[in-house]
Amino acid sequence: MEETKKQEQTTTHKIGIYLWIWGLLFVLSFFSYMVDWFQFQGLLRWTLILIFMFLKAGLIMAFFMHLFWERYALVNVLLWPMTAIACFIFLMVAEFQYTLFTRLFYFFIGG
Amino acid sequence: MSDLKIEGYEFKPGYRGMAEDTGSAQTMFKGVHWGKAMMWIFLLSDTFIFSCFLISYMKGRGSTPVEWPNPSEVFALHVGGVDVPLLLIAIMTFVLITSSGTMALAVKYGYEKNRKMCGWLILATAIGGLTFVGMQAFEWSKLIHEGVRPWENPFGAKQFGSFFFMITGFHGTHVSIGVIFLFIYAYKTFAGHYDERKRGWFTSIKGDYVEIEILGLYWHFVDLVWVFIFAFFYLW
Amino acid sequence: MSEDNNDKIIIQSQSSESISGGGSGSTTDIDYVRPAEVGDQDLYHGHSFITKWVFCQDAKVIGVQYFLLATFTGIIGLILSWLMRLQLGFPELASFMTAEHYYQFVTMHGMIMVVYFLTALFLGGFGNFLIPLMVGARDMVFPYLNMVSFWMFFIAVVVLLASFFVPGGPTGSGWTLYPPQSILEGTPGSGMGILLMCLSLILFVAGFTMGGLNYLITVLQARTRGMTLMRMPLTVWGIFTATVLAMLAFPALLVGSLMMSLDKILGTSFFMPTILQAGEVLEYGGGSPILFQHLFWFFGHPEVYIVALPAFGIISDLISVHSRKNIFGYRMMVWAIVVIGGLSFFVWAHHMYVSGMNPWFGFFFATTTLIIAVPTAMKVYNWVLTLWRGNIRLNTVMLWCLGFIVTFVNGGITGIFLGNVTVDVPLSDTYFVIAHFHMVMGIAPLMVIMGAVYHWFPLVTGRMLSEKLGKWHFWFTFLGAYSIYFPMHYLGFIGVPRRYFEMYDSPYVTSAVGMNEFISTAAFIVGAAQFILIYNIIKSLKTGKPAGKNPWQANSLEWLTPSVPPEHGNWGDRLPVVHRWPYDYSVPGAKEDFITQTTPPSDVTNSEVEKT
Amino acid sequence: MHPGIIFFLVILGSVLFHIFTPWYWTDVASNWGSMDDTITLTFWVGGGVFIAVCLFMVYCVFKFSYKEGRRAEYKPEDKKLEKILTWATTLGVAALLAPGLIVWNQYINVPKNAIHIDVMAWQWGWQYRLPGEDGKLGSTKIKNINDNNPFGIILEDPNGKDDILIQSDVIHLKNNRPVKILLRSVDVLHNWYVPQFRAKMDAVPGVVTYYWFEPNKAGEYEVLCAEYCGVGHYGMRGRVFVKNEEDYKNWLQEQETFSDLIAKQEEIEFSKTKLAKK
Ligand code: HEA
Ligand code: HEA
Ligand code: CUA
Ligand SMILES: [Cu+2]
Repeated sequence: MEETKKQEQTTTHKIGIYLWIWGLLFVLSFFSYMVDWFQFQGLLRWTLILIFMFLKAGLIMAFFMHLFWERYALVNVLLWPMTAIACFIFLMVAEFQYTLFTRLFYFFIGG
Repeated sequence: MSDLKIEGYEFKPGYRGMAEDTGSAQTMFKGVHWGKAMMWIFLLSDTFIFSCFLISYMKGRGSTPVEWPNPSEVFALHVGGVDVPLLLIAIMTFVLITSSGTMALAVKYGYEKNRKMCGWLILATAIGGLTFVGMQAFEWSKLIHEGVRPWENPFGAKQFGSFFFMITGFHGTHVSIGVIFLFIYAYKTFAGHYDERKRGWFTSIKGDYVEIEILGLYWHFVDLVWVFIFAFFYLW
Repeated sequence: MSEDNNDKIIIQSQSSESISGGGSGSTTDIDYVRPAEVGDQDLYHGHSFITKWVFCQDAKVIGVQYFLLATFTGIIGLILSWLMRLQLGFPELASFMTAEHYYQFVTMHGMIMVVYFLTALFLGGFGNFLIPLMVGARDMVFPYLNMVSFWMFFIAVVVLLASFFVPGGPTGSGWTLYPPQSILEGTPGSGMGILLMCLSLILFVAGFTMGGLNYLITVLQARTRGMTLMRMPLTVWGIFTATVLAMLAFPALLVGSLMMSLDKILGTSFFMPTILQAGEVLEYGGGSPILFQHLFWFFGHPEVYIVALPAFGIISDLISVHSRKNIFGYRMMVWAIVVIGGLSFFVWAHHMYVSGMNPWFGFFFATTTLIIAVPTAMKVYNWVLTLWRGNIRLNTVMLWCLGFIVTFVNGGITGIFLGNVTVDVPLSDTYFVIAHFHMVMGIAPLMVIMGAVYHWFPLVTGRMLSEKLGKWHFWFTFLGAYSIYFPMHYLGFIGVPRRYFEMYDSPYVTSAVGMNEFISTAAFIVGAAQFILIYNIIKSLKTGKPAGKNPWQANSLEWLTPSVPPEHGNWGDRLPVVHRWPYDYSVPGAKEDFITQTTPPSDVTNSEVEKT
Repeated sequence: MHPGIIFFLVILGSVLFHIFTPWYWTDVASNWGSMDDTITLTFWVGGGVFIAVCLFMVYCVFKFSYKEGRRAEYKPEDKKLEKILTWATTLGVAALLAPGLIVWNQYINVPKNAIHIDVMAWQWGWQYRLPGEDGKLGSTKIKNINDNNPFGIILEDPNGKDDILIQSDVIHLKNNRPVKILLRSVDVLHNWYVPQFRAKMDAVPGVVTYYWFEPNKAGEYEVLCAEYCGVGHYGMRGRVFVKNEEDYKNWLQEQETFSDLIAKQEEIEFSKTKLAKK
């Protein structure tokens, strides 16, 4: 497996970019911690949590895992299957609400 | 990566490039090492594992009529007379991110064939991972001490303990495996296996610094999963 | 181990000047193929018996190992089905069998057949043997991992079979393993049995992941020069897509098995609500059995396509070769495989229409399920349209293909019954479902396996199988299996539930006794007929007609290796270069009725058809 | 014999079997005749396609079997034909799906006047509870179930006092009156299924599931458990009697209510303590 030989010169990036991302991750983690610290509740909490979560995940994947520099073919292969997960999540939300409903609404109490 | 060259093949950017890569012979991910492609696909599969765990957790938590304990209180640390919510978790998060950063740098120096720098950074990553596992062990024992078990939970819904131990346990296993490999790779780096292209012990494939990037992918993935666990388990 | 690496294969740097197919000399512009992007693979060659045949890293040997072990488990599954049929058809003769036994047999039969027989055989067996050959690679990309994959499978099978000998016996919870029943007292094997089953599945998934990574990366990153994705044989497409499904679906099974083991061992309550057993309230509480069903079917539905897609792929190649005609609508076939694979992640709850899930899901899943029928239908049409105006050799392989079409269409149509949510309500959990999936999964892919065995046996061993025995084998199996399962649908219409040890005095099914006897008799005959194949294989290994090179006049690369059967490293000292798709049969104006994939365009001077 | 003939006979045999089979549906005894209609429709469309595809295959086998020297046609694809086939199939599928979804919509929406029945399943048997005069079922809890309170009714709930308890696997239904079957299970999955009514649904521990139907033929029917529930699964039967208004009332009168049960038990308890004192 000597396939990378031909491309060896290319694979490094300036150190600055790693340090930047590193710093950003710290800041974002700090922010998401603050969400709990200030006890935001309800919709605000969820939006903030999700925003920070996706930003962090995106930064890690894009820069630390170099996805930002990869060919689109790889990126797409990795991201499209997530639709199945999204569908699963979406349906399971509906499902837990329904389960909770039957546990509270009918004559039968609890689980 | 961005500025690859393959003899006789012209790289095009964006979706047009994707169409051409896909339609071309030999490799679909142009310039991507076999091992690296494998690690990506494996991580995709692993993502599905963690997603199933987290989805089950969501379903379990959402459908129980019993009250779910407030993680902010359960995981608080008693420091200097006050309860600081989620303190330990916050520190763990920072430790893991730090180790992710050192790993990213290790990969960079690996490609620059800077053996010393690369080795030390891998070692630093390993130590970060070890610290994380240690803190997790502390957190587990604290919860167990408070009476939380996989099968019961004094603060409310039973499933709290079950999901907590299972998901963090599974993640912790990933971290531990990563730490073991980090130590091995640190050794191999210092011993110069990648510079000399020495063959692997079992696989008998010639060593190459790309292996560090592959391990790096795994390590960043572990960090990535923690981002989701942190959001869904501790902040929800 | 690393010392043992002697690079027998000379790595030739292949530059753009010295390309064009195996030294035919005349290199003109139209034959140009881009130079290699990837250096030649450096292989580990075994020396001792152990490294050559036991812990072997050659994908072809691993493929044969998978094939043999999967066949072995398949035969166990077959014997279990005999025992079940004995009970159902002739309960007087099966007095040794208790209900516990029966349910254990059903469970093990289902699980073995689906996972350890079909999945392992198609992906592990045919996948390993054919992928590197068909895409023109020297081997799988990670041979060591590949070897470990087989031995993980081996351990998984050992653990599975061990459960027959533990106290309480193997699990009798049905192959769907639904909790709470699977881990509670009232089910046979709810102690060690179910735990070993979960463990075995986890091992299988781990082992499969190693193999699956190999198949995927080999197809994606290690094709030979000129082999674009759209020039791959459909066999590779089928196996490839099935592997993608497996990589993404098995995680759900893994998680489900793990959580269920924890429920059993540690007493967690993931799937366990408050439960009253024998008058006592158990420690469990708050969990949701339906969650397991979602996890299981999120795996389970893709799983049925995991066994169907390789069959689709292989059958396309067999039909094309033996009707001497290109596969009709190749591009449509590829897209259909991919679309079926993608959609199969959005239909899982059609197994749960009457499970008590959120009733609104019925609309969503009925719609997605029926949408899947459209690409599948396209595949069926294309198979018969390939026969249309072909030049059909009615040999054994073709017979299996025809048998496949009949049984698959039959089973697919009954799938449409079940997929349409309202129709499923009366039919769910009856013998109609049993008939549906045996037709479409038990029989149709089995026909493909048999066809594939007759087709590729010469490649593996260098000898032909006996045609005469093959035809007997076919007619017994096809007619017998059809007469097992076609009538069985009607048991379902009456309303006979599945997983019934005995119907005894039910007022409305007494007329079914005769049918059950008939079905059982047919099952015994069909099962016994499989020994014709085994006899045929053993006999032909010794005395079969030598096959020579390319006995079927096929185009695809696996037949074009320098030596048949191919050696380790497959291609001698030079990798093949591909110039066309594998379906150039009966090209007008060409000398012969087939043009192999490695034939450069300059060699086909006469042909009127544009080069693909 | 030419293989094509045998394949033809197989198709012919399938059709003949379908026409002359003695094994077919029991007569439907509920409002779900519409399910039979959808099945029949699917049979026509699906069966038609099956026959068409297979006969076409048989034709090809006869017409195009191998002849030395003959060349097959070379035609990699035919866009137009493929398009026609795709749309025709889509249309066929849509035609099957639409009625299915309409009936499903009826199936999950229960009419207002339906009588609620609590069907409680356990390994391996059934028992039933009907609401009393107030038309409401009292709340229950698994943990309350014991010999004195076989349904686990919560004593404080006033709705539960007049509930009618049927501790037997025989239930009577009123003809031409919709019933909403509310299923629950105390241990594992079960499924209350009467083939003649067509409808079914799993009973799942931890939740309540439901379905409805309207029996429309008086008579006696067998209940089967249609979800695997352990070794006793095949023996988990019950009986349903569909009765006219009057017979149903008489039967209902004879049944015990929850307060009757409590009273009876108190009496026993009372006499026991009296005996003990003596
Ligand atoms: C190889 C395996 C395989 C395959 C390919 C399929 C294919 C299909 N299956 Fe099947 N199925 C199983 C294996 C398989 N199934 C198993 C194992 C079970 C039971 C598991 C258990 O409970 O134990 C099951 C159960 C099952 C159920 C659940 C039943 C129940 O438990 O109540 C359903 C319901 O929707 C279903 C539907 C379908 C459909 C719609 C297809 C479609 O993909 C079929 C598409 C094919 C065609 C339609 C034929 C060709 C088309 C034409 C000729 C065109 C014209 C057609 C029309 C216009 C209608 N299947
Ligand atoms: C691929 C899958 C597969 C296959 C091949 C079979 C084959 C057979 N099955 Fe199987 N069956 C299942 C999958 C399969 N089954 C599943 C998933 C279930 C559900 C389990 C559950 O409910 O939990 C089930 C359940 C099931 C039942 C229902 C039990 C019940 O609900 O009470 C019955 C009853 O008749 C039955 C009968 C048979 C018979 C008679 C055969 C065969 O005998 C048919 C004829 C045999 C052959 C055509 C030959 C097979 C050959 C080999 C296996 C190996 C030889 C190979 C080589 C030499 C290369 N099966
Ligand atoms: Cu109760 Cu099956
Ligand atoms: Cu399915």
